[in-house]
Amino acid sequence: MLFAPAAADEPQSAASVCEAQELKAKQAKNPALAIQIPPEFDKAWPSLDACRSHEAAWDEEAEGPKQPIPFSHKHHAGSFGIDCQYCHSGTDRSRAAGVPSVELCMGCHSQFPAEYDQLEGVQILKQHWDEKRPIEWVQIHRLPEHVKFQHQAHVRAGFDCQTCHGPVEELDKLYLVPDTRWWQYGLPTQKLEMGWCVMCHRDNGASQDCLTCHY
Amino acid sequence: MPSLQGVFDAPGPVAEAAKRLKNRGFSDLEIYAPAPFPELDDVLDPKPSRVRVYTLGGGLLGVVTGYAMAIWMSNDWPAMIGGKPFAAIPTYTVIGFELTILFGALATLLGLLLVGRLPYGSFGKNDKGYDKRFSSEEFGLVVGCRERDVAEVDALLRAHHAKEVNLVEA
Amino acid sequence: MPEIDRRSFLKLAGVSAGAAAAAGCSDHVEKLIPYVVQPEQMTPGNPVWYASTCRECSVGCGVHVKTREGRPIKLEGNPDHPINRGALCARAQASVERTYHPDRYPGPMRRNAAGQLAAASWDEALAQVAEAIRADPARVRVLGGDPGDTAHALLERVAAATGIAAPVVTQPFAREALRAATEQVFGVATQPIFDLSGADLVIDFGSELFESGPSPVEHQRQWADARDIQAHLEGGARLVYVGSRLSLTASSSDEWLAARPGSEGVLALALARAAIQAGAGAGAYDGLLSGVLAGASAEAAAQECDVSAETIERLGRALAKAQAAVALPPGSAVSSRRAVGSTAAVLLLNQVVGAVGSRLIVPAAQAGGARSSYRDVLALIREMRDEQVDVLLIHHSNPVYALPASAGFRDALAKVRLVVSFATAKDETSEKAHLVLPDHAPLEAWGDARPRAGVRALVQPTLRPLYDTRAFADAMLDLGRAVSPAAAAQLPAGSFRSELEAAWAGVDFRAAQKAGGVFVAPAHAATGFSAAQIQVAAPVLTGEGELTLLAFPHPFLGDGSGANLPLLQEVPDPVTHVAWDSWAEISLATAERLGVELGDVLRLESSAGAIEVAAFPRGGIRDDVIAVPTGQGHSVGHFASKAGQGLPDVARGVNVADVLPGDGVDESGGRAWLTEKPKVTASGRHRRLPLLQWSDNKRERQLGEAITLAALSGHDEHGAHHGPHEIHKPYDPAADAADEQYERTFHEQGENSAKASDYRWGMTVDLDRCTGCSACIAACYVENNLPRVGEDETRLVRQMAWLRIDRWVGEGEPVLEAGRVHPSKSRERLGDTDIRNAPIMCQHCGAAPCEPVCPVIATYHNEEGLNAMIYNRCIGTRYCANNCPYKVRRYNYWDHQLTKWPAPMELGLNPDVTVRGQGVMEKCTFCVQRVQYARQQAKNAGGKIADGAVQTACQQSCPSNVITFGNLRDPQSEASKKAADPKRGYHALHVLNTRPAVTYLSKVIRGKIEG
Amino acid sequence: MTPPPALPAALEHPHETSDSKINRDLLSVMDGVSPGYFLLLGTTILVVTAAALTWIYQIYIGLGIAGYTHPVFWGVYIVTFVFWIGIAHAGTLISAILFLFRAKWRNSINRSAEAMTVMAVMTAGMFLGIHVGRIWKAYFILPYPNQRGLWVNFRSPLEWDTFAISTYATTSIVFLFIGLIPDIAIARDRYAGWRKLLYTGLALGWQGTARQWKAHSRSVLHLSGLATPLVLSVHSVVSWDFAMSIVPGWHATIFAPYFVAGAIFSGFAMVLTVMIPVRRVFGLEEYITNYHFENMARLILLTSLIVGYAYVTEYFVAWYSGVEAEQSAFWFRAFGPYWFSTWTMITCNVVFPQLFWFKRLRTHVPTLFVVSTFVNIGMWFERYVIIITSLGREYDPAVWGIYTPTWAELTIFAGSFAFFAMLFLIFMKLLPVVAIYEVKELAIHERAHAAEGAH
Repeated sequence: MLFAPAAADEPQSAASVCEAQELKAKQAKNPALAIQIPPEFDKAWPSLDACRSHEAAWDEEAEGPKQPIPFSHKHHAGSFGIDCQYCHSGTDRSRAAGVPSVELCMGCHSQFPAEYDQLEGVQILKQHWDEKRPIEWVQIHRLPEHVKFQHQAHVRAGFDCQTCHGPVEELDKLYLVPDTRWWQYGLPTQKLEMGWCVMCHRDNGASQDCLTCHY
Repeated sequence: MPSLQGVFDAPGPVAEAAKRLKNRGFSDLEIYAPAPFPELDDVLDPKPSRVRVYTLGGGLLGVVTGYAMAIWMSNDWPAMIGGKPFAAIPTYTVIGFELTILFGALATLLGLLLVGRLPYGSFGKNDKGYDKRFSSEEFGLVVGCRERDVAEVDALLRAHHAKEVNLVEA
Repeated sequence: MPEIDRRSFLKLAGVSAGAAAAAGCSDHVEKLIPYVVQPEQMTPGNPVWYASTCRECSVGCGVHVKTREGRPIKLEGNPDHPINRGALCARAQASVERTYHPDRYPGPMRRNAAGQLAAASWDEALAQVAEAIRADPARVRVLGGDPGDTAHALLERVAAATGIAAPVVTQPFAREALRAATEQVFGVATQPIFDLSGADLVIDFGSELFESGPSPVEHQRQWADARDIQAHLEGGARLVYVGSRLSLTASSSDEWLAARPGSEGVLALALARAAIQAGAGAGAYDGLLSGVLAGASAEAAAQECDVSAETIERLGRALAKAQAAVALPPGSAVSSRRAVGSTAAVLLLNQVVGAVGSRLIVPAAQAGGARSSYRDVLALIREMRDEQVDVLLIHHSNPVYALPASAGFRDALAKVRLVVSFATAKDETSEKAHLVLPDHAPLEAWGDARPRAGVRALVQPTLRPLYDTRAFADAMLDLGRAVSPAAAAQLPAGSFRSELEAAWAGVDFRAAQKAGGVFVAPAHAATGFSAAQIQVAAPVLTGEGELTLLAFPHPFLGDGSGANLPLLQEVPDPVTHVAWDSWAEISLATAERLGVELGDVLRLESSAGAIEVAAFPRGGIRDDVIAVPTGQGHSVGHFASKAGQGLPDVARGVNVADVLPGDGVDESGGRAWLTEKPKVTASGRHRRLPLLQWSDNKRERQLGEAITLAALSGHDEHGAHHGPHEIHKPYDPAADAADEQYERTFHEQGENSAKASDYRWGMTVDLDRCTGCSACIAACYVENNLPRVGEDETRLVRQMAWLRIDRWVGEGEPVLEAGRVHPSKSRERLGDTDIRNAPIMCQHCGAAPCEPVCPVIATYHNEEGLNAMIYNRCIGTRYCANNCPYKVRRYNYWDHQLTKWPAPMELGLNPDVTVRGQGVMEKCTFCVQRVQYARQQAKNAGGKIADGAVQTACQQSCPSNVITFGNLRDPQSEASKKAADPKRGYHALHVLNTRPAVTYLSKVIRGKIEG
Repeated sequence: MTPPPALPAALEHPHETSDSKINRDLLSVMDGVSPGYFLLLGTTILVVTAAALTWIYQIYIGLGIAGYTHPVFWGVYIVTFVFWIGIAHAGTLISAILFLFRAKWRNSINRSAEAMTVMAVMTAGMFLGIHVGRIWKAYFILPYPNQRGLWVNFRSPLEWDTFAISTYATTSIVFLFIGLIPDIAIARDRYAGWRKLLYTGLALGWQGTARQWKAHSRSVLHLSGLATPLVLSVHSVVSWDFAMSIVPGWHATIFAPYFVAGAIFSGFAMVLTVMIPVRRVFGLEEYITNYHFENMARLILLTSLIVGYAYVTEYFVAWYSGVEAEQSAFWFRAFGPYWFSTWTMITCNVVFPQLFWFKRLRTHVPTLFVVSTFVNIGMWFERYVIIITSLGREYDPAVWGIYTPTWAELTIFAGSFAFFAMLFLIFMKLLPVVAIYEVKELAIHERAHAAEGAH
């Protein structure tokens, strides 16, 4: 039932900003809901979806490997719409996309209000920064060594990152989004398989010379 | 309906007996032989065996497949090989030839099975009139006939030097 | 290497996805480890270059260090450097291996009770040394090589501050005689500079111009330019070589005088006399004829040197006629106990022919810097033996190995109470030390040097130290400070780095970092000339054998410092093609006399000791000489000894110094090498040498062509027949069968036709410029991650070299010799210099025999004329290799990437080149990774690949610009122009109609020098 | 030709026993295993195991354990491969070509010959796998549709090989099986237990009705028609593995006929080498008579002459061509470090078979056995000579070299013989080693003639 009179006498209270955000959300749905938020938790940041993304990024059930930090692409690239190349800066001028340095993360996070540190992910990040210790991300989009992929060529040709990496901006926890767009002689090709690359090259009139990728 | 089994020593008499019976209008005949004998081949079924059709068909299919495959595959992803043409017919002849033989041989086997009605009956749990002697060195002629013809057939078989005549089915 | 080190390394480096070290397509989880702080100038995936200086030998070439993700992976010559002008030698190419060497010490080590080296902390280690020094500084000595300019100065300051004796410097090949002779003749104690540019007659009295000479890379380039056939139709500079064996330099000479070793001085004087008589110096030196040259008649010299008087007269006239002659002094191999005299004689000859001031520059004496005198080293050994030394600090040298055993250093060392070594990686000396305070690897450290007047070179670190090491100078500073507050007070406050910058205060340091140093033209400072003190005498040889022992410097291993670098062991000696082992060169006659064949073990005995080494009979050596290279015979080191083959403490080859007398010093106290006539006997045993060339008989096949000067200039039609011009096929894209096909097919299909591809990559190889120095081979190894397969595999001729150099003696003859299991007999002859060095790499044939035989299209011809080899498609039928007439394809019989790169060597791999796995074929790709990189850069800039934008590794490193790579479809490209040479251009084995993309330019035979 | 000897008297009175003597004699080979047999089988299995382990180790550690060196990229593995392919030719030749020539004397040996064909092809096929560097990727050689969109190179002799060998294997198996069906039926009617089950399945319900026999003999005829050109093609293709290259000593137009002749040569020799002991052990003298052996000997003599002629031609062409590379290559063959292989080849293949000019010798079984064995040795060395010596002396003298086989190669080489023997031993106990129905065909004809003669 919508109204819970019992709840009225003992208001639910929050133990963290994130819980506070959740309660606020509930209350927004259900104004009758009595909530009690200690002032130290009554903050605008981290926002509700920041909290939720943070939660989802370490969701055990969700597909994909557990990363050292509950980092959510959905939150950063999606809701905040940060350009991919802001963090992965090498893409347009290098073979490798490049993974942002801890310094780059801190560039923004050092400026955010203190209560952000309630998020475990941010705490881990700052530990790394303080100890000058690199973050060991688990690689998801991996090509064998005998494939020489050129990020710059594809980015400069105007392909979206999503073409190969999938709808990253919608994912809290990243994984290799399956894609069997390309079919070869009635055989499905898995993402990052050779046939998958080749068919795209064919469709776009790109080189089919083996030496383009294998040397 | 009854059928009689005549046991013979040599292919010749069997052939003659079978011819006679056939002329008399007996159609339900079966000859058993321990080895292939030309004289027995055309007694019951004068038409040339159809196995050759299978062989020919297989062969033709093979040669076409061979050339077509080689040419299409070489052009599907054209890679320059030592400056040779993509449709290098002389070299693809080998492929065409080998597939001719391969398909031909398999088709022949298929032909044997179909034309020879193999696998036959209940895998040789002695069917009507078959006797292991026929896989030794004796010949058999099994005739299916009406009751009243039994005597006649029996006589006829014996007349053609059947060592013995048995009623294998009453 | 310990995990912690790797981490700390990764912290700074950070690996990009799929770093070359990661094996094939393994499923294990790959970590992406970004920087904590990313250097602003670097982008993962793109190379970063640092200008620095090579410290492998004393020449000091400038290098550009290519780093990827913070790891140096390749050295390339610094084009703006006055010495090497962009080229490098094999040793420099290999030096990157020092950084990732498995023998490196992870940190300070101290010998424990059990006698084993165990890890220690810097503080306790330094404290221990300081304690020992404090006890009695007078009984402390420092022995070492040249640590670099500022470092040495600092070292001397520390010595002074702590009251320990001035450091003793030891350098096996220090050219002390040359310094002394220069002082005698020109009155300046310095190392003169020889400049061959513009020379027209060069006489090398055994300096080994192109291998171990004063400045091999520089001189190769200058020589090649001075005789470039395009520029000098008359043939340009001629080279006369004086020496007893057909060395690399001799192989490139126009005339070879096989003089008796040690007689160079006499010959030089005789030549000087003949030259003066022929009018050299226009009477200025007639005085000498009655003076020092009085007795130097051609006849007398002919007796002494075993060179005909006629030749001496002829060359004398030639010298007089020459516009720009120059003579180079004897090198270490022929420096006898009378080295100063003969060197002085050669300097005098230079004076007579007017080379001084232009081609022979005598700069002002430099202050500071490390000076070495072998005599001082002997004195130190005596002190040690007499137990006057308690503490011995050893740096930048390996005296236990490098000094003759009979000098007694090893035993004397045992009498020193505390031996401290600053070695980076373990060697014979550091294994004897009580304490090891490891120095940085050269690529990790700061430093500087004054290799010669006018060149002040800077050494920059290119990666954060892999291990817990400390720069030698810093360690010495810390030591000095630890000894006493008083000492500390006299020492600079900062670190070595700050000292360095202070020392460079005068100049724009940032600019110097970019340029690799500060360079000015050297000024000639010699005022006078005096022949008064020149004392030429026959060498004093000990020992009662008939053969004179010629201990010549190994072109790659040098004094042995290169022996632990697998690459330098792997690249075969350019003359004998022996790798991973020692050999003893004897003449065919001597071999017959001793009854030995190739590989039969000889025993060399002298008062000093004995060695056993496999014989290498050849025609190109005097009958009275036995030649053994230096540098081998290490008993310590993963590659230097046989430890890497699972035979710890087993020496690889022999150390020729073991039979040399310990007291071999010349007049100036420098180390003499030509000192012994050992007893040579056949031991009766045989060992199969790791030998990489079967025959030097070309059998008249079109592999290394030559054309006479006359035929070239069209004078001599007869000679023309020997020239290859009638077999020449000038390049024509239509001559490329593949191109025809592409046009036919793709044109019909309306797809991107061959015309659409603007490139047809090709190469020209100018045999007339090639000296065979093998720098290209080394560069190829480093660039393309070629495994160093080691001795056993080399013995089975399973080396993986994509580029080899065939060495031919003349045209050869198609003899139907009954083949022997031995490689066929040497065809060299004394005085014969028609040697053709033909670098053979994949010819990228237009009608490639290897392509049609591959069942899986693992190798094919692409639109740009490259013969592609796709490793991951190969199933290893090896038919392509059988069908390759040039035999340039190599097969991975093992999983080399697992076995041949002991940690941390895999960190030095080039991430742009796939590391081939077990069972696949591989070959030269024309450095396609560089083509693709250039293509991407061009694309980004919105243009086409410019001519010269792609330099293959071999081309880049070549000291004499033998190789030109470029787009043959562009008639204006360098490569096209050179390939169009109507008379010299030819295709190897053209009769097979493989239509190669590589065009060779025949060697020009200039003939003997006319008087 | 001497007429076939009269058939043994016993056959003229088949009713004295419940079963015909032919059946009893020929089936008796299959039942009862002596300790000797087990000993033999055990030995072969041991050797095969050793070879298999070596192969596994080689796959794990790499081909480096073989003796390859820089110019010589093919070694004993390919030599042995070609050797077995050669052996594989006798079977089809005897059954197919002689069948077409109506050479009835073949009837008693063609079964074992066909069996040998199948086994030899199986053995040879394995060597392709042993030889390649990445057997785990060897399937790349098949033109199967794959997601990569890659196909194979139909211009490559090795690809032709793939097709030729697989076709040959399949066809020979079909040929063997069709021939076996009636005999399996015979066995089916005479055995109980697991054999009964097995044969019942394999006989496909064969009863020898007229219709079946008709189809059967037609199939055999047509298969013979197909197999005959196949035999010739297969070894031609194998020879092109070499002839299509530009290696001096390989690039010769004579190779196809030369190899085919050599194959028939070695094939017949192998049949003799195997059948002589088999006949002895199982007392089949009545069915496999000296008359058969003599005819084989005649063919061996003929092919030996052809092969000898080919050797001469090769040397002549090399000399006459004036191509220096060819000349030195052939000189090296005869007088280089591999002289022994060349002279072994010539002695065994050309000299010894000349003994067969004398009837006394070609009917003398021990001589036959010894000579045929030598021919096998000689033919192996022929391939050794062609492959190793040619590669050892190619165009660039700087990279000439010497190849010596290693323990690994020799183990696997021995294993191949053990494997062949093992298969044959098992075959003998499982299926009729002589074509029973064909022997009967002859016997009954004889009897018929005899009967007519009596009238």
